[in-house]
Amino acid sequence: MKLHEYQAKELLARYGLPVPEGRVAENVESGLQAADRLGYPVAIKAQVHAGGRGKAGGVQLARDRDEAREALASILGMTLRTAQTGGQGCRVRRVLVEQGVEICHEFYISILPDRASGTMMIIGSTEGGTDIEAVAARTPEKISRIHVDPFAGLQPFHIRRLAFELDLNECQEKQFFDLLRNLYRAVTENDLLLAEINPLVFTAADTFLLLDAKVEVDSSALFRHRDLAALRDDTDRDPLELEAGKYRLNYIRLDGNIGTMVNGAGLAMATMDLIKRAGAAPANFLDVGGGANAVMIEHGFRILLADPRVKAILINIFGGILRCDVLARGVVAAARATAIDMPVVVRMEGTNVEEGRRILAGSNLALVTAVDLRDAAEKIADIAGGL
Amino acid sequence: MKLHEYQAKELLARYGLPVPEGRVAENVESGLQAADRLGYPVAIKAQVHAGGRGKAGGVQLARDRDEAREALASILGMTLRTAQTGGQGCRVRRVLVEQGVEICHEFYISILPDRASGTMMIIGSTEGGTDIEAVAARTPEKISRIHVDPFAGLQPFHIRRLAFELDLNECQEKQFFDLLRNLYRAVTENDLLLAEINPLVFTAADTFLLLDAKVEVDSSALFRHRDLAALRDDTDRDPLELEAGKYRLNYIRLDGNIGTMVNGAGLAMATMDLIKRAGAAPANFLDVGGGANAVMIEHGFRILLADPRVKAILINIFGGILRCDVLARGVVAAARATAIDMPVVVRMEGTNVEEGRRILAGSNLALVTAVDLRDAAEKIADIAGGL
Amino acid sequence: MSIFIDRDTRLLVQGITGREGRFHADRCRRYGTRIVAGVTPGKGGSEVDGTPVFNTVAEAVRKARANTSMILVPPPFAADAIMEAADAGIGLVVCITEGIPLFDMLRVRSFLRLTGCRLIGPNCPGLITPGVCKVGIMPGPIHTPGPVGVISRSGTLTYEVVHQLSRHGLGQSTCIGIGGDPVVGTSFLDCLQAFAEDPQTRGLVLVGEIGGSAEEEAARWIRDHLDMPVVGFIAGLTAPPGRRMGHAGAIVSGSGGTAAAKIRAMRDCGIHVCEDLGDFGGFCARVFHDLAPEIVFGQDKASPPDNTTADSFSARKKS
Amino acid sequence: MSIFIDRDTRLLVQGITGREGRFHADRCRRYGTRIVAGVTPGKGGSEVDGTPVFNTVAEAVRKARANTSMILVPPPFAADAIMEAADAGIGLVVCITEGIPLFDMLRVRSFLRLTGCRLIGPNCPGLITPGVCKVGIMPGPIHTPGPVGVISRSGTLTYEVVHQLSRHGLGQSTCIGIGGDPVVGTSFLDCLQAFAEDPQTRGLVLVGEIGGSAEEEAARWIRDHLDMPVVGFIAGLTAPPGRRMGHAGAIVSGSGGTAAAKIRAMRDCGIHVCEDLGDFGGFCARVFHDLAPEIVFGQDKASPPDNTTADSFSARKKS
Repeated sequence: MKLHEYQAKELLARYGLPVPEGRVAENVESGLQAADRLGYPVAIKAQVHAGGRGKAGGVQLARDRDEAREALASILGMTLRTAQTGGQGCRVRRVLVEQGVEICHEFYISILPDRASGTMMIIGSTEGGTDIEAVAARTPEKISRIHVDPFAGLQPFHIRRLAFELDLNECQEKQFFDLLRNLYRAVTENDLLLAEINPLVFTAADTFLLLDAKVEVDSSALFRHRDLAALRDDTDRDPLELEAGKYRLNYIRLDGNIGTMVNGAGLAMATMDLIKRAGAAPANFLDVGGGANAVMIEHGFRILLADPRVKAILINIFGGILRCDVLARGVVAAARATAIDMPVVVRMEGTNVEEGRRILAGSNLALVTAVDLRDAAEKIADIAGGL
Repeated sequence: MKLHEYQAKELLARYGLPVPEGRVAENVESGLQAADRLGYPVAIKAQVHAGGRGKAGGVQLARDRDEAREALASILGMTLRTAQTGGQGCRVRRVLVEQGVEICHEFYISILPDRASGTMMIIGSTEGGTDIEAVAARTPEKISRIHVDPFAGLQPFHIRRLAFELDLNECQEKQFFDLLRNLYRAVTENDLLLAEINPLVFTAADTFLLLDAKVEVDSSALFRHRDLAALRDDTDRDPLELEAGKYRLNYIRLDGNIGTMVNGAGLAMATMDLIKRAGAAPANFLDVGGGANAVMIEHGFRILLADPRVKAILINIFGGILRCDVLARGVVAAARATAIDMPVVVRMEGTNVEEGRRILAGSNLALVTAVDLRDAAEKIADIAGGL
Repeated sequence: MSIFIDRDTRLLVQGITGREGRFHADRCRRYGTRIVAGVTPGKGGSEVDGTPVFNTVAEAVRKARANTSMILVPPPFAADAIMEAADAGIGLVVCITEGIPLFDMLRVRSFLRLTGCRLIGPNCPGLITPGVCKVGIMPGPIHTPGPVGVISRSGTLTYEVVHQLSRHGLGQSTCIGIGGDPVVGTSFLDCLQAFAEDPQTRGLVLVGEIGGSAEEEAARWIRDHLDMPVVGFIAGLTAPPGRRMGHAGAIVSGSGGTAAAKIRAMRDCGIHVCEDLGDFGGFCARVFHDLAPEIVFGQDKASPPDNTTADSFSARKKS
Repeated sequence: MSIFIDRDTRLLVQGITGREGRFHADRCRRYGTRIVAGVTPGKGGSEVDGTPVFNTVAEAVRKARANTSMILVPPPFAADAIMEAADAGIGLVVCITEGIPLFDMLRVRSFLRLTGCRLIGPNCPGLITPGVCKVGIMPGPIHTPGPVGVISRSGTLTYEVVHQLSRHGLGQSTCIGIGGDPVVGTSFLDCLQAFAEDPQTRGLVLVGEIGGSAEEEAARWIRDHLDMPVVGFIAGLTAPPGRRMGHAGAIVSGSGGTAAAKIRAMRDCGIHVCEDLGDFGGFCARVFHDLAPEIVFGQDKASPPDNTTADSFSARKKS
């Protein structure tokens, strides 16, 4: 779960990390009041869950009240389109108004769990304020990576090594020790999958300041962070994906017209691949879970049907623990309840499969039964060809 | 470094651990005032660095003011002799006056680093309030040992396991989780070599209480615990051992009459053994350090000569880094400065040993040079035989 | 022979008094697995379907000599349960639980490195040695004993693959689902090394998916060390980049972790990659027949591949 | 041959700019050890006696290809220094520093278990392969190359023992002081296992002292696994119980850790225990002559045992 910049900074400030003074505003008037109180110049920054704001005009500097009003008016309500928002973009409802800062140097610092090595990774660079992936590709020697064992925790030698690699002077190094310790603590105590400070600036006042902060929380760990769970902002998310989430269904919208419903993520992906391979295009990824039941199937149907692009449906269920006859009754009930008006190919396999197929066949619904995956792919391809 | 009970309880209370209300007193009047304020009954407990106080009369219960006065008068100023104090005993200068408690059950809990396994060990028993080593010998099944990796730290399963092994009820278990977590934190954050709660009582008021607490701090770690370093109380220690400590000499008084001075602890022990084997008795262990120099040698001489039982001295130095000629000059200078009036056997070996022997021989002092260890042992035996 | 579990497996189920725990313990028991104990704190002294329940794993190890544990407890308690098992001397822990916080798993992994315990999972279906022992939640009847080892990151996709193998007369030595989380206890590589030592296993099936680089590493190891035919499959050719596809580990980031890259790496290392899941069993039968004919049921056998249909599977289930 | 250090040792000295660090680095260099780098944070870019100084161990490893580190930094910084070396890929760390807090060492030990690094010490004289490489603070000239391995918990007591060995014509393969602290990185047992694999080592000397049970464990291992003569010595027969004898680990507690118990355990396991330190060299010469005569200088050799006296040692030093 991503936090907004202002939420991230509030969180990090609680760990003693230095952030610029700032206030959140949802309209021009309150934004101007905030700017007046902070004193000019100010930075006005769109609060959306997407990187690349700056290039898209979502961050503006204002030297005085007039410029601030202009910036606020242009950013608030704008639809921001960046590489990360997708085509539809996302509307700016909130800005962060921050005190301007005189910058001496911009660094890059991030802490994140490194899945491959099972350690915490700290990434640092003297090339702050820019696209760090570009720096890594162009001048890899300018990226420092420190691995920290999660049990051992951050040791002085880790910090010292990074400080030397960033070529910090003595005054900077002393502050850097506390800064990195606090940031590491914030990450580990809050289950952050990412805390990225870009740029971390060293100001004319000889202090470090977290000018921008990108923070992502592990959704699986929200049960122990009620304060963070309360910060969830779903306004930018796809409504169907949100709806699916309510029923613990994994649903992702794609661009095709064949709706799919599968139990298990791996099999769901493989089913999408199968549809593509047969010459059709999947409209979505929908995993109803390895232990899917009739109720989940019904919720799945409703989500699929709510997408107007879906013209046909492929259901692929490998009944393991769940018996196929039970499943078949669920499919029939759900199909009736949702009044499906398009072709549905059902492939089921596993325990009691014959009984299941009998139930589907006797349902008087327009359900097409496939005997195996190859058969299912051929049938869905036939249907897609006729759409 | 051992803490007094009252110091230990103050430390542990800072970690949220429940200790009885109490006050320290150094005379009968202030002790009575404390008892009056706490309300009767009270416990009056001698504050000395020695276990076994109870059996020796150092802990008394007083039901009213008269009993309290009597107890205070008898304990304050008494010389307590327990198995741990040695023959000379130690004088009680301070008592802890504590509120009386109605006890339902007495447990034993201690946390200490286990050197062999390199883990933190938690020991628990339902047989609190007694000599735990006797319990371990008689009924080992009543002792629970939990090993905690110092990196992993205390996990819920550790506490759960101990709670089940102590057969705690639900009400106790809930409190026990916090209690053990806090005690563990106190141990690790303060470099405690031992935190022993015996007894940990469960009271009639349904709460745990640390009735006694024995705490030992790692002397090597005092540099990072200034508050604990300030608690050092050396009044009970041997004055010569204290004096030696000032010069970073390892000195331990024994019962014989042959003073020894050796560089290195292992060689010092082996030299004591050698004296014993030759039929004499060492008066002390004195390790002047692997890198001994002339100044250390002089301090060592002064300590040895301050013990009136010492009738002869054996110096055994293996000059490694330090050259023997330099050492010999140091011995001669120190012998002159301290006006030694007893036989001194010097055995030195290592770099420039011939030059060193020449210096000793030419000193006109009554120094007996030994060519090797066997020779040294024989010479000291001869001397001891003539004493 | 087999890897990790066999006739000597003495299974403990942590969370046996829960709905899922009890259900799957029963399924494993019926498959033939020796379930010697359950653990639920506070329920010690009771029984579940005849299996004694203890308060702690230490007690279950001491009194019931459990050597393997299957964990079905809710995510907030799963990491502690794994560490408890490892600490108590359990040699193999299979954690089914999905949704364990990543940091918990990092700590668990460091903890396990301090012990001699192997973890399979979390977020996995477990593992099965057909006809001998099942420690997991997979449907038992789709499996048949034989010479093919199966390693997979998925659940139902593995069932699909195994089902097709069985239908084509390709029995399995051991089938392992290593789990779909980004941090798992046992990697493809660990399984490969174990299979390489197993005399029963003469062919391997590797089922991967997008995300991470475990498949690439496995492929390189196979090229350098393994002397048996390997068939690979990768799910997620059509997965859009940057989205998490169900499994927490299934995400394509930047140019890394794509299905196409994995397939290329596998082919470069001599692995026979099947791209059509509908024909997976047939593909395997052809590869193994050409390279290691002893793996596939011969013509002279009573039960030629295509007779073992879904119907006969269903019938076998009922009998 | 030898154990742990040899001609390929590329030594880094952590704390080389300190008084002790510089002195001992120089002594090691003069003995023939290749000192390739020093590390002192903030002094990177300078030189000490011709050796380049770096800010971090990682840099010293990268630029000077150090593979072994000797640590002489004050106790508050020693644990961090050890972990830094291990983290940077150093294979062998020798920590001379005395007075490291016990909890620091517990953490260091867990840290090392997560890496492939071996620690010798702390609070130890280091180790030496006579004539080849010295990583420690022992006086070099008392050592002579030969077939006897020496393992000890002490400093000067080891010098005494080695000196007597050399005087009796018993040269050493490698001499290790494992350190006098209660928690050390490398145990007697670890050293024994290494010596058992070393073709040069044909006899062993084990120098123990009161406290702990490391000697007893070592003795049992020797009984069960080692096929060469072993001479033992234990210091502290006259040590009073409950007092710490200099070394933090040298304390007799309860009935455990006494010298008498250790001597008994060693004898029970077939170790030849010498009780008279004054005759240690002679004792060894007799034992090794009877059991493994190839270890002791024969009569036909140019240099019969009793010619190698303290004087000739002294003369050798000067030359």
